[in-house]
Amino acid sequence: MSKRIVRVDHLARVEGRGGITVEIEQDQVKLAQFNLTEGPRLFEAFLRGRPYHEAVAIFPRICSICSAAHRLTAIEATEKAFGIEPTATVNMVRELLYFGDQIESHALHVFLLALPDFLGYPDALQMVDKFGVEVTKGLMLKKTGNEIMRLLGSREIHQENALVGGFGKLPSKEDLNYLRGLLVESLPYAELAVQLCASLNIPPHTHQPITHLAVKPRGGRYTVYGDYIHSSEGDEFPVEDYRSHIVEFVVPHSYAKQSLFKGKPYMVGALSRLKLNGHLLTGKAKEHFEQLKGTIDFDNALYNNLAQAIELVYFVEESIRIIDALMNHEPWGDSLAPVQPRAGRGVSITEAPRGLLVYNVAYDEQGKLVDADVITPTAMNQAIIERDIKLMAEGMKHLPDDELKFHLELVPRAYDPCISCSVHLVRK
Amino acid sequence: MERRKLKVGIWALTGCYGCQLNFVNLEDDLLKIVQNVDLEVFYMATRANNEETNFDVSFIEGSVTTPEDEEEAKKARERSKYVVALGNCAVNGGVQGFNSTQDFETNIRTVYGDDAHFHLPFGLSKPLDSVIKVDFYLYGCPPEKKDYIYFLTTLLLGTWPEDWTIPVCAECRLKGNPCVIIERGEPCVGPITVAGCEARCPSHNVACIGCRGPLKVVDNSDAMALTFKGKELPTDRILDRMRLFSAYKDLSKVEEALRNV
Amino acid sequence: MRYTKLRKENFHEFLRVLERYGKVYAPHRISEKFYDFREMRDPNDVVTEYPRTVMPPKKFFFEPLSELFKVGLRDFSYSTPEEDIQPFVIFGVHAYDIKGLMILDSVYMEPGLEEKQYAVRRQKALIVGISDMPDQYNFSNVRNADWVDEGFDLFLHPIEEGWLIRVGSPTGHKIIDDNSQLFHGTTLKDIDDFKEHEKRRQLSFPMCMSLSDVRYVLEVNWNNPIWEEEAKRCLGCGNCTMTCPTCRCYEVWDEPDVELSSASRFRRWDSCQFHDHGLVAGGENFREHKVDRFRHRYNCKNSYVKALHCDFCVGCGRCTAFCPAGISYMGIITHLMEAKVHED
Amino acid sequence: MKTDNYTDLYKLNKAHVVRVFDLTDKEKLFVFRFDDKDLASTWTYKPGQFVQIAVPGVGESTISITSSATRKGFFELCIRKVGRVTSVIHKLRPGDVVGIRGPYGNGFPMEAMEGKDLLLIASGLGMAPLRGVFLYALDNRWLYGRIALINTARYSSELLFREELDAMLDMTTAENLLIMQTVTREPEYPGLKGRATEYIDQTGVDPKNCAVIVCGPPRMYMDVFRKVLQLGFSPDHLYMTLERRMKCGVGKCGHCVAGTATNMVYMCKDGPVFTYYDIMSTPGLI
Ligand SMILES: Cc1cc2nc3c(=O)[nH]c(=O)nc-3n(C[C@H](O)[C@H](O)[C@H](O)COP(=O)(O)OP(=O)(O)OC[C@H]3O[C@@H](n4cnc5c(N)ncnc54)[C@H](O)[C@@H]3O)c2cc1C
Ligand code: SF4
Ligand code: SF4
Ligand code: SF4
Repeated sequence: MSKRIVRVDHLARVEGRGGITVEIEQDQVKLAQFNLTEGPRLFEAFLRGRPYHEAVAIFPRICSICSAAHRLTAIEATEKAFGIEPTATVNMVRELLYFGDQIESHALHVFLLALPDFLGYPDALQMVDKFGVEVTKGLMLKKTGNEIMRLLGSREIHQENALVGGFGKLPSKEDLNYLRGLLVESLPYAELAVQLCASLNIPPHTHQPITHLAVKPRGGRYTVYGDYIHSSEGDEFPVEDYRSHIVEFVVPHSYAKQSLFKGKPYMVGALSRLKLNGHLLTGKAKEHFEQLKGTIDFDNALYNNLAQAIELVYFVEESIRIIDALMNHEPWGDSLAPVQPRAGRGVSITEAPRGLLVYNVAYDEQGKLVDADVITPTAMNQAIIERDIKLMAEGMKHLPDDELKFHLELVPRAYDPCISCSVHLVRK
Repeated sequence: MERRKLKVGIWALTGCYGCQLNFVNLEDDLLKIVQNVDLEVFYMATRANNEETNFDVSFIEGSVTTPEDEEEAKKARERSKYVVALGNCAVNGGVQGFNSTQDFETNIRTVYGDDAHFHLPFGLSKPLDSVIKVDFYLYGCPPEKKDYIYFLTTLLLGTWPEDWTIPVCAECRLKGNPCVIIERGEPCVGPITVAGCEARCPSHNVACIGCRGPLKVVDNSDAMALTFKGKELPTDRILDRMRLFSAYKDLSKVEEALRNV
Repeated sequence: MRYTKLRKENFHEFLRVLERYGKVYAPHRISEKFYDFREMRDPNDVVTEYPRTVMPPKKFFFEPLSELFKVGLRDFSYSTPEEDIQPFVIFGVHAYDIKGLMILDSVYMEPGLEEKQYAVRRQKALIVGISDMPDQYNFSNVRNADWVDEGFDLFLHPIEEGWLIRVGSPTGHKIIDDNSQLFHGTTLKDIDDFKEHEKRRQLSFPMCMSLSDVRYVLEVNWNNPIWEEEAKRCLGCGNCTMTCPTCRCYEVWDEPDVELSSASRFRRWDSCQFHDHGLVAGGENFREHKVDRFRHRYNCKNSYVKALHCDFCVGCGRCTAFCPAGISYMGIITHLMEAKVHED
Repeated sequence: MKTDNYTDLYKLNKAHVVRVFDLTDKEKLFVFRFDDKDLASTWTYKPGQFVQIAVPGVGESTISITSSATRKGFFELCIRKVGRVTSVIHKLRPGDVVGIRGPYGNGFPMEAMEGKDLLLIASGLGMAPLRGVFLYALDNRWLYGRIALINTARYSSELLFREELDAMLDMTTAENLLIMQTVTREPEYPGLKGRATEYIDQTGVDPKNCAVIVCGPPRMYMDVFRKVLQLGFSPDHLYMTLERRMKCGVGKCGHCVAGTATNMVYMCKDGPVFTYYDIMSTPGLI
């Protein structure tokens, strides 16, 4: 029997450019590749020599959907390098901004990028006729996330207001009140996301044990910040030690660096967070999680969408709580702490919408960037995505090309990849 | 006058996808504008892409960084009446254009180490109009949401958008902000940057970093450099600052002005 | 003219009283070095001593950005933004800015060509002036704009006990009469305080020279090298014109709504320092080079307001104080006054 | 407070296209009528005045009125397709609607020219305002002496109103008129060739008692002045129109301001018609 090659040249409804190649020979899946064809941009290199404030402004250009996550992580790493302690107000506003990013990104992914697959549409806009309510509510939820980023960060994408030391300007109370209103209105939409995702028919073929990694949240709350990383296999290590646990290497068959944990592919993202930190959820999100826990297969990445939906409920509710806390937390104090650059290195790992985001930055005494290492969630997930593509191909190889392609696409999309985001990316 | 739907393509070269995402961010307006627009190509949002059509307008995001980028740009050009450089990467080559001012091989090694043996046909990020003819520019990193609507509605009315030709400072004043150059001596590039963002950053007490790119109709970067020099910013910092979003811009005028002080 | 006195302790009460006549806008400190007219929320935030606001009071009448009208694209219905502009009060306007408004009036309310948008706002506004202490950039004295006899409802001058108020309009009289509990008769001591203050103020102006021949000086110096030299430093950013109390250029453009059901015409302040200001169809530009635009402003600002027999420039000093490049307007004029046209 | 005592300067009056004529590749003649009957019958203007014509959502352009108010009920605009607004106007068909403001500008002082000969010199699009003068003078034929019109363009295909003027040739003797049409860049053209200045001495007007009106690109003006002054025409009655970008037409927006400190003019309000003396005392005007 001859070799059958199935190729998806341009993976749709993901951020960035990538494709899938599967080779089937004698009914055996010989090769499963996740090809990333984005051009190299080399942020870590060309930003060397730039002053810290420009570096933290340019790094987020790595990725648009998680630009706030990038910016806030770069800022935290820089502040660690300089030994800056932001005020409590600043920390609260930052977390709210970060949650805005989570809400926007998850809503976008669940409603516009992933859902059409399961409902049999090429895109969300074409769903409007039959699923108008879902689409408009999804957009509304997404807008809520965007409005948080706009009012706190200055805009929906690339938030120039978030600075090392704090913010150029803190939001006004009117802004916060307005956001609270939006959030309250959006909560039912987030719950609708849970309902929708829970009712989807998820193919079982990609079930295979998964090692999950997530940040161990700071302060015992389900949040995006933390000082330790823990795994579903019971490991725990401080963020500064990531290098000795996560090994990155260049693979000859791929355009991007891959990374392994203890020599194995691993997963990061919403599903991993739920697996590891789900017990910290509160309120309605907790209820939903308790209720659905039994049905979630943590060893099948396609459940990631459901995990994102549950997180949506949490992030919306928690954002309301942060706003209430901010309103009662007076006086707010200065928006910006004085920044005194010094030579040093800082590492921050946070939970971006798609999972662990590593920033490791070093500066000289004038505050110029001398070294940087950025690892994004998609780069981390790349190895496991390829593993799962292979599994899916195995399970669905009996299907004709078109249908097989459709199923293959489900896999990377479930991980919500952010291809332009995979910083260490290079052409062969 | 009768009106017909516009055939639109949204293409992506090398960038962060933010320009396209901001199109999706139109949210309520997105549903309205698609009444008059057929999105024939939009990989970020749909699986149903029809590259084999004649486009009224193609928005192209991203810088030209790989040979595939160049091919894609040419393909879109051939099939489109108007081509729009969408966002700073396409307009000016993007922040990644900064590689052009440094040694690319070294940068590659910095990121990938020595174990990577790859061959780079060309890896420098160039503006779109360096490889194809561009009819319009939508500035910004990312462009403003209202720019998309203005652009599409003017085309639908049978005309075309007016270009932005005023600097960020103008909008900074319209907003009633204090000036960060005067007050804090910070290197705000508002005076030489294309307006349209309503002076977003100075409105947040942050110096403009020039994400909408340098003004095209008039180049006052030499005067800007003199002002920065007066604020005791060293020459290399001045040049770097101006290259942040437009590394491809010819700064010889600036260098000359600085030499003569 | 009627004079009356407002005691220090009644000052906040006075501001509160003004609120009865409309929303009050007053000078506020908006950053370390900048002041601007902002809506008054708390009288404690209002400043009475400030060199100049970044935005001149023209912004209340000729708005920085506004919608002129809307037209239905199907039925051609024409509508302007609701004409329910409520009366408002601008507190704390300096004399040169009052003069600036009168100059704007001469253009925007030119008999027979009154612009409704401007005139309506002008009618609704109550102006309370306040005496300023000049700083190094203020040369309103040489522009005859350091003192006004009209163009305000009330005008406050600091005296030891508080404020001596000049009453400049029927509305001004009414405010005094309706709130007589707040005001007191002036004493001879008050008058002396007032005179003393004005004397001190006059002595503080950094400049004393006549500018009556400045128009000719500018013309005969058309080719003076200083234009090129200074234009080189100019950023073309438009700050000088945007902050000028008498600059009034605007740009308009049409924008359809997203559903193409109507279109609005917007306008925003424009500046002769922008490249496209002198552009006409076909790409010809009447002020192609920066130096053309740079020199034009000096000529335009020093040209003559026929209706008021004064210059367009009132000497507020904003264009110098708010120039990021640090170009000095009066510096250039002084230089030209002394320059020789024939370089030997 | 009463606020209705001010009229809205920017209000668009609805007018519709009655007919469209193709004049050249780039220029079309549009006949418009106001929808409001009263306005249509009372609206009047002087030769040399202009209107602001708006296509809502697209923008507004400044266009000289090329008809004469001696004929009521309609007005004509000759429009060259150059940009955003004029391109859309060129797509208009009878029945389509535009917004009109005006008339604006000082216009030509037709009364001051009464009893004189008229020498009208048009180059290119300058024929648009000049046609208004010409038609006005013809309709008030008894007020003026000999009327000479020189219409020039680079190529014969660019001569505006060429056919209309040709059709008038048979009445020129009876009406004491002269119509010359000359082209500058088309050697094969069977008619007159060369610049307008070469024909001024053949027009038969009386230099001692003649008003001269020139409309065209400003760079031709100085040449014409030199020539007519040399031929003994009086500088007291030399007129021309000027062009600047205009956003309001009513002396507010400042785009058309030109001149120096001693003499700043608004082209829209103080012009677009200027005299020889205006030009001499206002550097930068042309
Ligand atoms: C007093 C006067 C009379 C005119 N008479 C005629 C005429 O009879 N026929 C004719 O075809 N043209 C005439 N013009 C020129 C005409 O106004 C411009 O060609 C036209 O405005 C270009 O508009 P556009 O939007 O198509 O071009 P664009 O180049 O796209 O112009 C963009 C904008 O610039 C402005 N603009 C550009 N050029 C000019 C200009 N020269 N004057 C005013 N505004 C301008 C317009 O407001 C327009 O909205 C006249 C101009 C003036 C000042
Ligand atoms: S802050 Fe920047 S943009 Fe604003 S006026 Fe100053 S220089 Fe211009
Ligand atoms: S102020 Fe400058 S950096 Fe900020 S959004 Fe505008 S152009 Fe971009
Ligand atoms: S020109 Fe300068 S000094 Fe004169 S009124 Fe305007 S801003 Fe003030």
